[in-house]
Amino acid sequence: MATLKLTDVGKTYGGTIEVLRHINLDIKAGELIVFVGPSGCGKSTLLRMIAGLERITAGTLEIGGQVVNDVPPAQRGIAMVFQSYALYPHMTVRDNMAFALQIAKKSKPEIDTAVERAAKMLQLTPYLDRLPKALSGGQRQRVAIGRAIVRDPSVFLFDEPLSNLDAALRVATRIEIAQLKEQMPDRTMIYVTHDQVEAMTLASRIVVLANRGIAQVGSPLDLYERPNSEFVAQFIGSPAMNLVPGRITATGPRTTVTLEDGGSALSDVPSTEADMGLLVNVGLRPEDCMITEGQGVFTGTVALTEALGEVTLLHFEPQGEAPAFIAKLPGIHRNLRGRQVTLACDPDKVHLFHDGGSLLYR
Amino acid sequence: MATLKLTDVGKTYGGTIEVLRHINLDIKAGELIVFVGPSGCGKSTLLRMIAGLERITAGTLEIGGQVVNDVPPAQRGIAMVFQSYALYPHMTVRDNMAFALQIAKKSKPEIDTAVERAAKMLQLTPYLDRLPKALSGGQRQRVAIGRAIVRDPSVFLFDEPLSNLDAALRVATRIEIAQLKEQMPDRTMIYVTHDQVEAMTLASRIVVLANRGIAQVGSPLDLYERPNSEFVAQFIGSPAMNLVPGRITATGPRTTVTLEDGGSALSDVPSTEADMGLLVNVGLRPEDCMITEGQGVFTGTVALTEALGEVTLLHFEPQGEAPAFIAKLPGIHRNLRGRQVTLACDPDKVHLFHDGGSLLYR
Amino acid sequence: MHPAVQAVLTIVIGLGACIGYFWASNQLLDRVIFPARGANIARNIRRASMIRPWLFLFPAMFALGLYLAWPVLATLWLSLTDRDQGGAFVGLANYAQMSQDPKFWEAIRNNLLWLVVVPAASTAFGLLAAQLTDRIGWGNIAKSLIFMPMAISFVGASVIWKLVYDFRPVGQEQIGILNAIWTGLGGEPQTWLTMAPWNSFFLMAVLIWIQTGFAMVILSAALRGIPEETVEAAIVDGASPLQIFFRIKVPQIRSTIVVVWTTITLVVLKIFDIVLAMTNGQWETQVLANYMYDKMFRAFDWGVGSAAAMVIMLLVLPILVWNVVNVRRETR
Amino acid sequence: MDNIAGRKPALTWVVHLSVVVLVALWLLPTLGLLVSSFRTADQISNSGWWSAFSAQERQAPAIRLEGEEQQQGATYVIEGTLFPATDTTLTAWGTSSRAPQAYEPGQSVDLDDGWQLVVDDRGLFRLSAPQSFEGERLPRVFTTATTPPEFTLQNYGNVLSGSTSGAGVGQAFLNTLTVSIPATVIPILVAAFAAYALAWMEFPGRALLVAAVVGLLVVPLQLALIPLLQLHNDIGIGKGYLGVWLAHTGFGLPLAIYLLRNYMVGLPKDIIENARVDGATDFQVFVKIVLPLSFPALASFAIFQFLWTWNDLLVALVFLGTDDDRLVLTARLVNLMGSRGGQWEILATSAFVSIAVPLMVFFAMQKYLVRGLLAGSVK
Amino acid sequence: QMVFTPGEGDFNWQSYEEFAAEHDLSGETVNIFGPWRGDDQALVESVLAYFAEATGANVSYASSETYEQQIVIDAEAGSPPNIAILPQPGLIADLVSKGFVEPLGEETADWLRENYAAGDSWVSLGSFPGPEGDSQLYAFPYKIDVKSLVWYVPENFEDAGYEVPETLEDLKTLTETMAEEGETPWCIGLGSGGATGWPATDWVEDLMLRVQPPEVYDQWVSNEIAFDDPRVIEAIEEFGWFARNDAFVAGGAGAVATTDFRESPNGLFASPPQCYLHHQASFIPTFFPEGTELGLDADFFYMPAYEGRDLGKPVLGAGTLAFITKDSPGARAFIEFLQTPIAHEIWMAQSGFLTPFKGANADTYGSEPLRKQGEILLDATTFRFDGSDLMPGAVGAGSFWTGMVDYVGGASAEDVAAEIQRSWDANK
Ligand SMILES: Nc1ncnc2c1ncn2[C@@H]1O[C@H](COP(=O)(O)OP(=O)(O)OP(=O)(O)O)[C@@H](O)[C@H]1O
Ligand SMILES: Nc1ncnc2c1ncn2[C@@H]1O[C@H](COP(=O)(O)OP(=O)(O)OP(=O)(O)O)[C@@H](O)[C@H]1O
Ligand SMILES: [Mg+2]
Ligand SMILES: [Mg+2]
Repeated sequence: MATLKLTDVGKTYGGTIEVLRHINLDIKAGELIVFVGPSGCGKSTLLRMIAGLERITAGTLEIGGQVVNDVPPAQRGIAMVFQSYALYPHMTVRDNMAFALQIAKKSKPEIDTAVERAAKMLQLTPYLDRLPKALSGGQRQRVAIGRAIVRDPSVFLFDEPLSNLDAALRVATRIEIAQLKEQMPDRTMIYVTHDQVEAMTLASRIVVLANRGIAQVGSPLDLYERPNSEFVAQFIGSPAMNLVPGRITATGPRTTVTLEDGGSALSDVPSTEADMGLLVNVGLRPEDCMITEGQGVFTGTVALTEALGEVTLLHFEPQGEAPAFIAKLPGIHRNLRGRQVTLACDPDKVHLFHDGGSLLYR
Repeated sequence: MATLKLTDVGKTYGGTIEVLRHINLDIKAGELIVFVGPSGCGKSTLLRMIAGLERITAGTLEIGGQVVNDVPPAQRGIAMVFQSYALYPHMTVRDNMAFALQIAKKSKPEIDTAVERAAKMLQLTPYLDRLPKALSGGQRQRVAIGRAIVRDPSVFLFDEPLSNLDAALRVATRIEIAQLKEQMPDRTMIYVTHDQVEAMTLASRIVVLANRGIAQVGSPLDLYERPNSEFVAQFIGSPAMNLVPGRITATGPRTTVTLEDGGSALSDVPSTEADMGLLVNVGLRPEDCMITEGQGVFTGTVALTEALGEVTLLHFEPQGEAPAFIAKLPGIHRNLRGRQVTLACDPDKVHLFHDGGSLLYR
Repeated sequence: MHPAVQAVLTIVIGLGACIGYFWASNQLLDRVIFPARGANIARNIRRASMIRPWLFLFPAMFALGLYLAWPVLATLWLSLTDRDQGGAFVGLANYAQMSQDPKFWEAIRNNLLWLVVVPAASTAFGLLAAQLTDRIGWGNIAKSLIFMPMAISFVGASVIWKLVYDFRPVGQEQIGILNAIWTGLGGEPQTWLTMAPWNSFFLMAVLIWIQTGFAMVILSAALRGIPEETVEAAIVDGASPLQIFFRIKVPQIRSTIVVVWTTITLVVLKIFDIVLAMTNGQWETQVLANYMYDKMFRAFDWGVGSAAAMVIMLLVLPILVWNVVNVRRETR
Repeated sequence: MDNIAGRKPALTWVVHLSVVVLVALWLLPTLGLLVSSFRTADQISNSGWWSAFSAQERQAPAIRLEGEEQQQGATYVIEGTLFPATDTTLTAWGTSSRAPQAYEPGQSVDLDDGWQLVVDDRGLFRLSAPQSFEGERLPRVFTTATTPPEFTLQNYGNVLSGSTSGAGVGQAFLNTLTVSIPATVIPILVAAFAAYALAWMEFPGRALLVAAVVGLLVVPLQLALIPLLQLHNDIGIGKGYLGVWLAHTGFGLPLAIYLLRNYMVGLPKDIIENARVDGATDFQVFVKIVLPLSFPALASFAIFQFLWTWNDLLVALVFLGTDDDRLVLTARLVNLMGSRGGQWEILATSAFVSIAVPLMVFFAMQKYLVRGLLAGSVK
Repeated sequence: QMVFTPGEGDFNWQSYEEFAAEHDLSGETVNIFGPWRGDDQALVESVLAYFAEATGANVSYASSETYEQQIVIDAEAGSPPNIAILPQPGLIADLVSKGFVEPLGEETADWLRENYAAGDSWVSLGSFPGPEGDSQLYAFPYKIDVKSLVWYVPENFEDAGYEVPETLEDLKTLTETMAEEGETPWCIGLGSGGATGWPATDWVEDLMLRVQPPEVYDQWVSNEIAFDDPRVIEAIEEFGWFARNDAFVAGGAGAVATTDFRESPNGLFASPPQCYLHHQASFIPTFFPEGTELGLDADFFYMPAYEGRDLGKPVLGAGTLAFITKDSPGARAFIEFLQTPIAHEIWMAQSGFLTPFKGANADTYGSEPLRKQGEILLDATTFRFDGSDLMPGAVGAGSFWTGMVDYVGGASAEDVAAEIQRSWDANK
């Protein structure tokens, strides 16, 4: 039921180290917001400020319409799930989940009902009387989530909750979280991760943090399809989007860019006369490339192929200063190594960037 | 130049816990062998036996044609790269790399040359005088590799060398290892991993370990395309291959299987009359499925979709006891949730398994 | 009242009072003075959390202040006054007088020797014991036995070692094992505790004997903390066990070695019982703490005794500074 | 590690051997005392404790003959044995300090005044004379004899229930417990709160306080005795248990705070923050989370403090007083040794009586000790 | 537990009854702090039992290993016992000068003068300058040890044909004879843990009384003549004649400093004997082997004086003095109790107790040797208290001890004496 509103929020450590500034964000009730960004960009810090574990040094944070800058964590109606689970190691699963309610002096039957319900929801009932150390990683993670659920908060905060799990468990737990969200459509969730897949699959909106501020906010597919900067473009998607420098040689509803190595790319991005001759970077996602016999966007020698079964990665020899170009082709491609290959791309999947960042959508 | 030959090698801990048995393997000089297998199957143990860090309790190990069961590690001409890097934290990068040579009482100039050369090969030259803790994960990994290179061994052993790195670094370092291998074509490498992608991209041959023995040995694509058991089939590829039970209803160069839920699958796997009526599992890789309007192999209700950008995962509601079915479709598919979908598959990508394992290729 | 009942009762009351304080004072703060409700909730909570650390610290600070800091200050004051002159302030006269006393310099010399030898030897033996016992099946038993002297009081230890160093004149059967071995090897029986300057080392042996267990326990924990892989890497690199120990293991637990060293140093600075019981500082074995005791309770010279105490406190200054630096770094 | 291929087994033997030597070296002094506590005073002062296990031949101090006189015809006879208790074999004997080995066993010797003496190899003697021994000084016999190993529990009997100690040891035991238990628990409690504040609460001057604690670690407690006893007398506590507890608390606090703070700093921050999010106050966080999690450190400090209060003599004497009914065990045992210092057998035995409880505590709690120390100092 | 039933034996029960009639301290507690522990504690408590019985007071006796420090701490901190009993007059003087001790009054001094043999010397022993500087009686001597004794084994003497010497000249000749015969004459052990060295001070003091008149002894003890005065050095070297000659002492001179004084008499009883003579105070039989019967298996003779110097029969002694550290009727009554014969006789009748109290019945001495020692005490022409106990603590319980250790270790008497004098100067 809780909306969150961050207005010009900033964080400065020890008076000098500015970690975040001018963060403005409106979160509607029931959203699942994912924070992503490079390591050290302040994701955890922001989350912890929302939780009340870090003092907000600038701006205001409202939860449910009330400024909570000075409200202690317990009174903010939030629950947090830590990367390390932070289970109380000396308490059983049941006690771990009941702790917050006991502190709040809830009655015994009330506590029991809440715990049982959460345990059932997370399939933890058989483990209620175990100590955390007797649980597997995934189970522990579920306990941590259960502990949050029991408190019935209006906002859930997750800080990289899956990063300690191994690949298979991560997939399974991720799906559980998605289902959980569905069971509680009116609860707001904020989720920090640096895992692409998690961000893409879970988020109703993704907040990309970079360089002390917000780089872009949008739905996963928005960010994937319409990144508003080279940074976001390269950050979302794996392997990262290839950038090839070029110059605009034809404008209109579609834009033609002539590339440095002679190839040319046609993009659905519209442009105006004024853009003519502009130096731009052409962004091509590896998975959007196809081998073509005719004219293509990019031509290079394959330095290495990596066959992943369903897809094959082609690594091209870097040319001069340019970063390596990678293409991801469906299926299995043998014997491409050392061969010269030309790649083409759908015009509606060709991105254009100007000046190290801003997208050329108008 | 070293070949390795394992003859009936086995490992028993403490006289009772048998971890490996009857391992027979011939490794040619210059091969890059990858060991994969579920956690705890003995991959590390086998590697460590080759290194000499673990006593061989049965069978013989030959390196370069010589039985080395009782030769101490340092005299086997091997070098090992550990999962945790195992850098000496109190030594600079240079000293870390020089250590083995110093122990071997090599002359100072000789050591310097070797270190410089390795550092250059791995682009570590600027960091030679740093301590490991001042390096990033990827750089540390390179130092660990450099330390192996400096010793100029004939066999390199890698134990999950990339598992401590984050996703982006993992990709980069993986490629470096691949290139390294190319620079030293006559060195044998053995590589343990549980990462699919690494195994598929690096290996000249993959050894799948399971159940105390070798489940299958073969090139990556062999294993992907022709797994000889359900185990290998499900182990290679992610998400794992879907298995659907059915009964053979038509034999010949192509086999038709009628599935339990009524659908039927056509497979390029040949069969004989004798197979008629056999209960088999039909294996379908998620990435080989396509949505079809007509008759398909599998029909189900989509429980959840996960849009990963380039592909979308469809999770189907499990039916009865059967495990969940997953399909991976290229591109972005919205609004499939809750809909009933029928999937089809190329006959040459339909695998048939009988009796919990053996493949029906004859 | 039966003494046992009395004992139990006193124990219960003592503990109850202690727990009661913490509970009641926190209740008071949270419920009465700055209740976490009402309009001023945020302000109240912030204020309460500014006061609470001092609530937690108060009993400890009070006890430390009263039982240690205040006596130290009083001693500092005593060291600057003369009781025979009715407590008149005499400046550094006591220090001057002390510096005239050759026994004081002997104590300083010995103390410095102790400060070098005991921590070094205890740490070295502890390291050796830790390394060796970690590698054998009955290591834990061995560890327990080596640690055992920690449980023995200094007085008990002195008794034990007096028996070891016991001396009988030539011709009598030796009952001290050291002399028994020595004469068995063909030597003349020796009065170990009077052989300056070696006797100091015989006293140090007692403390080393006690402290090695402590060093061993901690260092063995540290050794176990060394990543096994670095050792294996060294094996693959061809290093011999000795090379592994000195070039791979020891450098990696350097910080623990420093901690052990420091802790033992603190013990050495206070060492008094052993010297008192075994030689009372005679035969050139005087140490500062015993010198202080001597001056205070035997010679009734409070001025010089206090001055000696101050010198002991002074010797710990480097360790103090090191700790401040450490905590600062830690909290940043 | 033991699995390394090609490792020389000789090396393992060297390790085992070195540990044996090391343990022997460390055990030997205590063992000497232990063995001595089972020997008589004479044995201790006449032969090394290591020879207690083997029969040994030596010249024993003179033994004066004694026994009931019997008249056999004209001769008066005293018969008896020189070694009533032990299975001793005599190899030579004499009656003069100048010639202690003059005679063979069984040899009959003429003494002055017509006295005759025979001593056989079991130490049986027969002294005969033509006149009564009444009022005469009987001769001494010097023996050279082989005595088998002999042990006694007499010393323990003396120490635990001797005439001068009597029920006192039991009472002293109780007194010591009354001193040690609160003197162990109170500082832990006080220190735990302080350590929590120093580790997890933000306030100005924290680093300095920690440093001060370290500085106080080194205060020689002798210099605090008089000012504190004076204080106790002034505020009316006087000498008593309260005083000892407070004194032990004061003296034990620095180490307790230092150890516990080091441990608590290492507790996972997340857990504590999570408890805060769950709505726990600092007091609740401390009591419900930090205290249970610090158990190993608490236990290891408890061992130290217990050993220290148990073994302490000085503080108890000064703050509890020397009254008989309040004497602690150490004081009681020290008193047993008598005004002019003791004899080895009492010394050894009482040392062992006082060591027994600490050793038991130590072996019982060793596990925690190691864990607590580990966490406290290795980071 | 009264060991002797009132009314039985040679005891002066009348004094007990009278004392009991005069005092009623029911309900009062008298704290007594003394140096006796172990077996001695049982003995002193047996005496205290009569006091308690007579007065109805609750008597609590305490002692401790570190009683000297303990009494200082208690006095300083303001919680002293009612009565303290200490063997160190020097320490008492310190306490008196700081005002911690109550004067006993002229009456008591007179009583001592009258009833103790050589009464004046006892009064002066117990008198100290108070905080105001005026000297008066503060401490009551009770339980005396005689130190001028030489212990030997009579039968060993008989076996070897030696005679008990009558003069110091004879004793030296005997020593030389023994050495010539290949025997070791003396057992000397100075070891005493932290107090190592003190037996040597007894030697030096005893010899001092035999080479110089008692006045010189007094001047020495009060430092009116310097410690390194030639007369003092002579006494030290006199001791050196015995102790620094390898042929004269068991184990050689090097063993002297480290042999424990408690173990050194064992040499007398060894087989063959390791020595024939042992100079030590009257308490030493405690440390003789178990079962040793005094008078039969071991005996003592008076440490003789030089015939040539004509200084009479000086006796060196030591003892404990009782004083009031916290005044109360009980404390006063206790001092009065010490003035009754029964307070002496009870202990005399057991062991280890000598008294110069003429009113105590010498027949009650528990053994012949005790009686003989009592006689030496009563017959003394000169009695002097152990000098090291009279010197300031830093000297008498410090540099004098260590100096003697250094001396037997080979340092010259001049150097040692000068060093001791320096420490004395430093403590003025
Ligand atoms: N107490 C602190 N004092 C000073 N700087 C700090 C403090 N805590 C964090 N920082 C800095 O703030 C920045 C943001 O940290 P934060 O933990 O929020 O990053 P993150 O985005 O969560 O990174 P990761 O993905 O690695 O978890 C980092 O550069 C970090 O160094
Ligand atoms: N010292 C040992 N004693 C007994 N069993 C052991 C020992 N070391 C390993 N094992 C067992 O041997 C099996 C194989 O271990 P190994 O480390 O080789 O597995 P792995 O395949 O490398 O697993 P992972 O992928 O988790 O690294 C495991 O089941 C493990 O429990
Ligand atoms: Mg983070
Ligand atoms: Mg492994």
